[in-house]
Amino acid sequence: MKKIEIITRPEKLEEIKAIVEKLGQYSMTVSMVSGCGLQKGRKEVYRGVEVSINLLPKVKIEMVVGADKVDMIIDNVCKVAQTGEVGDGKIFVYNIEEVVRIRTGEKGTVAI
Amino acid sequence: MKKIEIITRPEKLEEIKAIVEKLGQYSMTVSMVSGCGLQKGRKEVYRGVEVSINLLPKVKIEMVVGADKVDMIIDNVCKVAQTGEVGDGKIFVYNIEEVVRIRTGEKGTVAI
Amino acid sequence: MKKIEIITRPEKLEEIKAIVEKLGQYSMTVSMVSGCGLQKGRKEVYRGVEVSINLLPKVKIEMVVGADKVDMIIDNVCKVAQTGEVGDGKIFVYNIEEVVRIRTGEKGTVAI
Amino acid sequence: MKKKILLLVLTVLVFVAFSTVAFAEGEEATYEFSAVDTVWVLVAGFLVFFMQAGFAMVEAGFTRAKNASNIIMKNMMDVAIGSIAFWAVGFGLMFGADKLGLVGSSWFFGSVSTSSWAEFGITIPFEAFMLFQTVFAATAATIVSGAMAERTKFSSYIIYSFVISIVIYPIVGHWIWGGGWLNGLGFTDFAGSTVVHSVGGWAALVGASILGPRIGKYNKDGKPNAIPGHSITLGALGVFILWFGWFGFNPGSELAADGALGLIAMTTNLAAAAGGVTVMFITWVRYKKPDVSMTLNGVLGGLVGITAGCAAVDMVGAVFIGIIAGFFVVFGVEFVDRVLKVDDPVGAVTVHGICGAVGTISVGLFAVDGGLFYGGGIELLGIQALGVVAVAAWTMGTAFVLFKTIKAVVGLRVTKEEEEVGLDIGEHGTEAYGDFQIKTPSMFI
Amino acid sequence: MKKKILLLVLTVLVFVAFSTVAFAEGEEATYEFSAVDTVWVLVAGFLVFFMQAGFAMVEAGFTRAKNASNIIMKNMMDVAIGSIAFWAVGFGLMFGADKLGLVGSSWFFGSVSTSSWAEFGITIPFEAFMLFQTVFAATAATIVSGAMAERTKFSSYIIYSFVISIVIYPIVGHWIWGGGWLNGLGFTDFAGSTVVHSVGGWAALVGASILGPRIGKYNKDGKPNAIPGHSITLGALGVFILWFGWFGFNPGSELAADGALGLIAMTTNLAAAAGGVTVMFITWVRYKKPDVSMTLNGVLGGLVGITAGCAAVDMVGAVFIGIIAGFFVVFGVEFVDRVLKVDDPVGAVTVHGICGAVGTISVGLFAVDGGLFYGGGIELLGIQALGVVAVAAWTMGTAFVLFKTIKAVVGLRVTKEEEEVGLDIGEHGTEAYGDFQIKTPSMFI
Amino acid sequence: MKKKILLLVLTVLVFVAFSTVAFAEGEEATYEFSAVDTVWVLVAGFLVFFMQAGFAMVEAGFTRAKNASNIIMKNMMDVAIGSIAFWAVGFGLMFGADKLGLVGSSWFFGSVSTSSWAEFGITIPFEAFMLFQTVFAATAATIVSGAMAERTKFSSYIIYSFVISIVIYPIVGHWIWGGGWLNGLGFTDFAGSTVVHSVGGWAALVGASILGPRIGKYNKDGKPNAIPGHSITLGALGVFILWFGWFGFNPGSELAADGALGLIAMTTNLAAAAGGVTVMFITWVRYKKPDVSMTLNGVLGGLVGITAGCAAVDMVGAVFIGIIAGFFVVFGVEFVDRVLKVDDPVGAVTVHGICGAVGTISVGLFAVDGGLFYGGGIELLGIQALGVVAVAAWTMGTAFVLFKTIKAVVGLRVTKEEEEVGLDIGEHGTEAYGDFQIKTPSMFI
Ligand SMILES: Nc1ncnc2c1ncn2[C@@H]1O[C@H](COP(=O)(O)OP(=O)(O)O)[C@@H](O)[C@H]1O
Ligand SMILES: Nc1ncnc2c1ncn2[C@@H]1O[C@H](COP(=O)(O)OP(=O)(O)O)[C@@H](O)[C@H]1O
Ligand SMILES: Nc1ncnc2c1ncn2[C@@H]1O[C@H](COP(=O)(O)OP(=O)(O)O)[C@@H](O)[C@H]1O
Repeated sequence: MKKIEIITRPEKLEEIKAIVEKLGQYSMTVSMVSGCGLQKGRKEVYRGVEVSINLLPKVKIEMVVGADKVDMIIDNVCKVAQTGEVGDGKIFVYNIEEVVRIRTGEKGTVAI
Repeated sequence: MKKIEIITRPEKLEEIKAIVEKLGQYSMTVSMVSGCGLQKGRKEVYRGVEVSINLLPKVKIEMVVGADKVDMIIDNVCKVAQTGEVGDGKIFVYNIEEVVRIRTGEKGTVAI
Repeated sequence: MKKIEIITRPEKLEEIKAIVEKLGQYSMTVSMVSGCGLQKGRKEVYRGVEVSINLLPKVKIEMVVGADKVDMIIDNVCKVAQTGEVGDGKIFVYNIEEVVRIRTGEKGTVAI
Repeated sequence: MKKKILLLVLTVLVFVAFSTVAFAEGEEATYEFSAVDTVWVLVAGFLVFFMQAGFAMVEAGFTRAKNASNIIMKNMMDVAIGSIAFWAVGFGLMFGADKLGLVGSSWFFGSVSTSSWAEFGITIPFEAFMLFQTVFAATAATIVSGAMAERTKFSSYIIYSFVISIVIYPIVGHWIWGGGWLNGLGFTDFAGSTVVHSVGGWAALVGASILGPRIGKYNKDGKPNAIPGHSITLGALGVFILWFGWFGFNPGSELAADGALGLIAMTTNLAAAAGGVTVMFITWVRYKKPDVSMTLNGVLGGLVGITAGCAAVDMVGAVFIGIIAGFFVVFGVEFVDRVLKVDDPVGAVTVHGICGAVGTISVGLFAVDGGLFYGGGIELLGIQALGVVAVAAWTMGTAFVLFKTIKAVVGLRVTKEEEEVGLDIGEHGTEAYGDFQIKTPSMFI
Repeated sequence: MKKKILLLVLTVLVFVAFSTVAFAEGEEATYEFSAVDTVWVLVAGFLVFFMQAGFAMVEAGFTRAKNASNIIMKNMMDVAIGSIAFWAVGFGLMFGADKLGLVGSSWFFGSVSTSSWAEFGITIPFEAFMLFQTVFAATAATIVSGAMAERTKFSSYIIYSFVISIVIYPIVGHWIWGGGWLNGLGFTDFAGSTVVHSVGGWAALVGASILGPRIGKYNKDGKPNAIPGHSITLGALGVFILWFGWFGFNPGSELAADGALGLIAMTTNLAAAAGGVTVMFITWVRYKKPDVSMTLNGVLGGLVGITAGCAAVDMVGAVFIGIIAGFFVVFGVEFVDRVLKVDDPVGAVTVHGICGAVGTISVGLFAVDGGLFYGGGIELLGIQALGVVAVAAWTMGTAFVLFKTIKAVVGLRVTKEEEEVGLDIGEHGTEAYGDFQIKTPSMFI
Repeated sequence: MKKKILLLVLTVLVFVAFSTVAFAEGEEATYEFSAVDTVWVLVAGFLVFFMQAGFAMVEAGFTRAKNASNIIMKNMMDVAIGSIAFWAVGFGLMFGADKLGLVGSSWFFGSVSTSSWAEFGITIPFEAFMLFQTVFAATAATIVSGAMAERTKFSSYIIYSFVISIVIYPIVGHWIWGGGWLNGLGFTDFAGSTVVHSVGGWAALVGASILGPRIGKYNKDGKPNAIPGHSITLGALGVFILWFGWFGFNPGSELAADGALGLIAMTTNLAAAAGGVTVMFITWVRYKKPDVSMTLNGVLGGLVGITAGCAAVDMVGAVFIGIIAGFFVVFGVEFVDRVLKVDDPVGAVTVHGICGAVGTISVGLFAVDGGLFYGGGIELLGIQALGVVAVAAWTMGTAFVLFKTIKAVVGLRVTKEEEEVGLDIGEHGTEAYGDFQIKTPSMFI
């Protein structure tokens, strides 16, 4: 079992959600984060003083899936999330040792 | 060392906190997330337009613990967090390769 | 590839950001979390009723880096984030199995 | 069901409407008109109207984000329903032709005949007086929403709000301001510490105790927990608005632009200030740090306290009344919270009920003319106490019957699930702050 | 470019300034002065000014956090630019010497000669009247910002705001209040359901439809999505402020402190209340839960509706007008959203345009003197309808030309990227709520 | 310690209370009473009172969420403590019997004898005048809280607030409005550009510079960083409230309902508008995007600027004064921030101090009667400049002694830890926005 963690532009959330649902993946956990990377933020002027905004809003989407589905999901997500500009973000994959569904107590792959 | 990540209903946070403290686990990191899964959200009407709320508020609780305590904690958390309705959430377990306590620089199990 | 997850005092974020940039690490993802540990919170009085604040605001900084850089980064972060008081927080290290840069589709170490 | 109610309401309106139109026609104005008095009373009435915004902000700010739309909606409906109900019936029960010193019996649906208005003997058009009285009625109604916040069913609240505006408040009003029995005894409540605020406060007490505390307010051992509000800035804005509006509430109650207005404005302002300063110092000593939301309550307590006597006491007396109200605010809130164990999220029972009573009685002590401390003996004091008790009894009695009936018939409280997720979603299918990340309560308690 | 505009504006100002100073000097006041009327009109004008705060809060509250600074800035500029433009030119076009019943032609830059003012025949100084009219003009201007919120370029909005204050509104104003042709026909719009609100509402309709909907508002199949506002509490505060301010808007339009003020205040209040209550019940039946933001619109609809007839109808009529406005609010919002497919984030077209028209026509039905239901026949009704149509045609026509021109010359809409990230950052390089964690919209839809 | 202070305060109050009651009795009113003047001054006073809500919202909105409760509390205490202090002592120092043109010496604790009031020669009750003056005093006091926000100890602030209301402000007031020496010279400050705003602004400058900048405001190389406020919507609401309240501040200062009111209201409005528009254009050109919070300051700058001359200049002059104030706002804020390196989070020094001085001097240029540009020569200009300098010297001198003393005795600034975690938790043990997820500042800088 693997966790796919997608960090990308907030406005892409809905499209990503739609595409993974088509792939049969309905479960996910979403949170707002701030990030920096190659994308360097902007400079703005506030009351005459320059401000550099170097952490930009990003959305983090976490999905725990069976190991076999990882590549397919990654490929599809890349497709919709790609704009080609810096700031598109990253996908990280972790190993998950155990999954428990709280409602039933089921463990392992069935619990995903 | 393992990380237990619990994603569940926000109103269960306090009970979970209480039960793991009884088990001697005092440390945790908590954040608010939004999630979807089998629980499909609600439909509401806003100014005459239907809105489907499909990401619901959840709380994410992260605890890094010694490998030996994982099962005990999971069992107890399941007990208090279970309502039997969809939306109870999941517990994920990850392997942690290293833990450092910033205050002292200690590493490994003692640092948990 | 490893993920370094730092949970520490919010006011240390900027110093940590500065030091890892010196080490050539420009990418990170930041979020606000609440935590408890050895640091036990405060007691306040609100309208005559005692309130114990037992989850305190912390910042979580996530960086995915090549395995070789982990120690160096940890050491340096500890240096700036240490106050010696309880509440300094923890650093956790995870293994990351795959990294994808969404913009280009690149995978693995080059994508970090 | 709801469709039928709607139809019914409309039919009744149509019916009465046309029957009253007849009344209102064909007469000539004969009361003595003063332009400056009319301007004064109207402007004061507008300020009192604006207090509704203050109540809405205080009550929303002092409760949680997940219930903010609901409390706003309750406040809005207090004015809207109250305005119509009071115009239709309440005004007549309050100021119409007296029956046995207990209730008025004419002037419904705005049908005030010119001759009867001329007899009333004030120098402004009856509609201007009606507007002024309408906004007072809405104030009495809206006090309760704060005490019953975060757990009351919306439909039940609507019923309550209708009943208090249409009958509970107007009858007290008649006793004291409409020529009723307390009026006859010489009871002094210039601008409504008792008529308006205590009525609201006692109804709030009864409502909140029948309703029970919010989930999580009391531990199993009865120890109260703090449930902080979601926006101190909005709460404070509300208090500033209320203080501002009180300059209409008190000086406006003179109903004429005469030489007394300045004194009334000064006593009002000094009592508010003294109430706030007193509470700030008490909480500083008692809780180690000056408590913000309690200090805001202190200002309101001072204002409620001076309302009865604002025209009867001097400026020094006003400062003392403010100080006294300040003490009652702090210990009143603790008393309600810990001894009565009634969960009153915004302190409405203390601020309006207790400080209203204390302020009314203080007139018996501080009135320049008749007050005990000014050599006036205890007669006035006795009458004031009698009035306070009578109004408390009437209000608590009727409110008890009202809330018990509502509880039995439609239920008073939302479900546990709805309370947890918040009344905004439960009752209105909406969120007050859709764009903001809300924390779960346990994250800060 | 911008520097040049700045210079140009300054030069023009300087030039006209000194040419008008000459005018304003050397004459003696000869109009009949009434202190109480002056106090009344000024206080009413201040209340109307304060409505700007109400509009700002409603519009900001009902839209998203990422555009809050921008909408605030637009509202602020409506008053600021409008005040100067109306003083300089608009006031003269509206009230200056009549040309052919179409437009005024004197009194620019405050150059009102004492003798011409004396002829105007009211009992307050011309500057007091000018202040009162200025805040009305600003109201008409500010209505549009809500409908065009969250996607309009700031620079284009500034141009629009300038043009409506300086010419579109004043000309309608001249027709109806300045001695123009509709005035001559007996068209009744006491405080501006048509003059102020419909003008704003129709301009909003044209602007919003030329501009197109916000990204994400309509699905490919044309189904509308809900885009909830970011702060119901601020939105509700805005409605309370507007209701409060309307007590200046309507009773103030009497322009004198006479016996009619009380009735006007009461009709205003009852219609607002009835509008709110009606919408609450309709949405409860129709959408299962009482809708908060729509109910707030209902109050405003009632207020807009009564504005034309507040002095001409009785209290019963006011309740009916409020109820009618309530129905039009609900079905109007749905109509604009679903049938016209015009994206109006705050409901401005419905509240101001539709309810303004409905209220104006209602005068023909409910006017005690001349209304159809009161035996007055259909003549007044016809005149009212004619006025509504004429003003709609003029406003939509000029607004169409204006917005199309702006679109062609400087562009009307921000880029897709800017709209997504928010106009606060895009247009002003700032965030309204820097300290708060903002959710991405998709997290709650 | 604190208990003792409390006791002491109470004792003093009781003592003086009863000594003054005696004074106030047994006399007959003999001043000439005008109902309409009284209504006017009171309503104006209420509007000025409401400006406190405006200050609270501006100051809270322009600073960070973690200090919002604290700033609210400071604003509330400015009014509360100020009201009592000014009634007790300040009013007497300001308007009591003159000593050497420097200070008043009677009328303490409201003990204004009827005969001395009749001599004062205005047509309203002394309490109405006192209320009007009280809210002015509170305005002067509250200006400072914004400049010293986010780092000042609460207890120290309370002491400051008490001292400015009880002595620093009243003495300036006596010089200019109470029959003192500047009054005698013909110095013109109609509504208080200098008396109220400059006093606040200069005290703010001294306070903020003794206090030092907030942590993180300046880099080691002295480069300033921006620390954005937490709620532009509340800040803007505050500005709208202040603009609204200014219609009481300026026209109310006429102290009678005469024919000048209209002009004063118009000049006030035009200067505000011109200030806002000017700053919008300047920031647009200078910083590429129109700056929201600076534009809001621009409106306030225009208002402060016109306050001295609102009754002495014509409408064209008012527009120019607004434009001039706009320029001073932008460059003043930059000057204070970069050259003086004084950290003034809300721009209070610039808006109240600098624009107050500029506005006062502008009277010497634009006064229709005596202004340089209107052929009046430089005499008035010289007197205006002298007054500005004298008041600045007095205020800065006394404020310097005051703040240095407070710093030495109780300390002026909170600890580094407390400043980082926020004054809400540090000083009051509370959070202003308990339900919202707050970001750490570094997440957006
Ligand atoms: N190595 C990393 N560790 C943690 N987060 C990262 C890392 N690299 C990128 N991110 C996250 O992804 C976001 C986008 O990264 P960026 O480098 O701008 O994207 P791109 O590679 O498409 O140019 C960042 O804001 C950050 O939140
Ligand atoms: N595979 C998954 N990956 C990530 N998050 C998940 C996954 N499954 C569930 N979740 C999280 O758990 C929450 C509850 O899931 P749900 O399926 O409704 O619970 P249950 O299994 O009890 O019915 C979701 O809202 C989501 O945040
Ligand atoms: N075992 C753990 N699992 C998850 N989070 C932890 C753990 N230990 C500490 N933390 C996080 O680190 C923060 C600081 O921990 P604390 O024990 O107070 O620090 P210190 O070890 O320096 O005294 C906590 O608030 C919590 O968010």
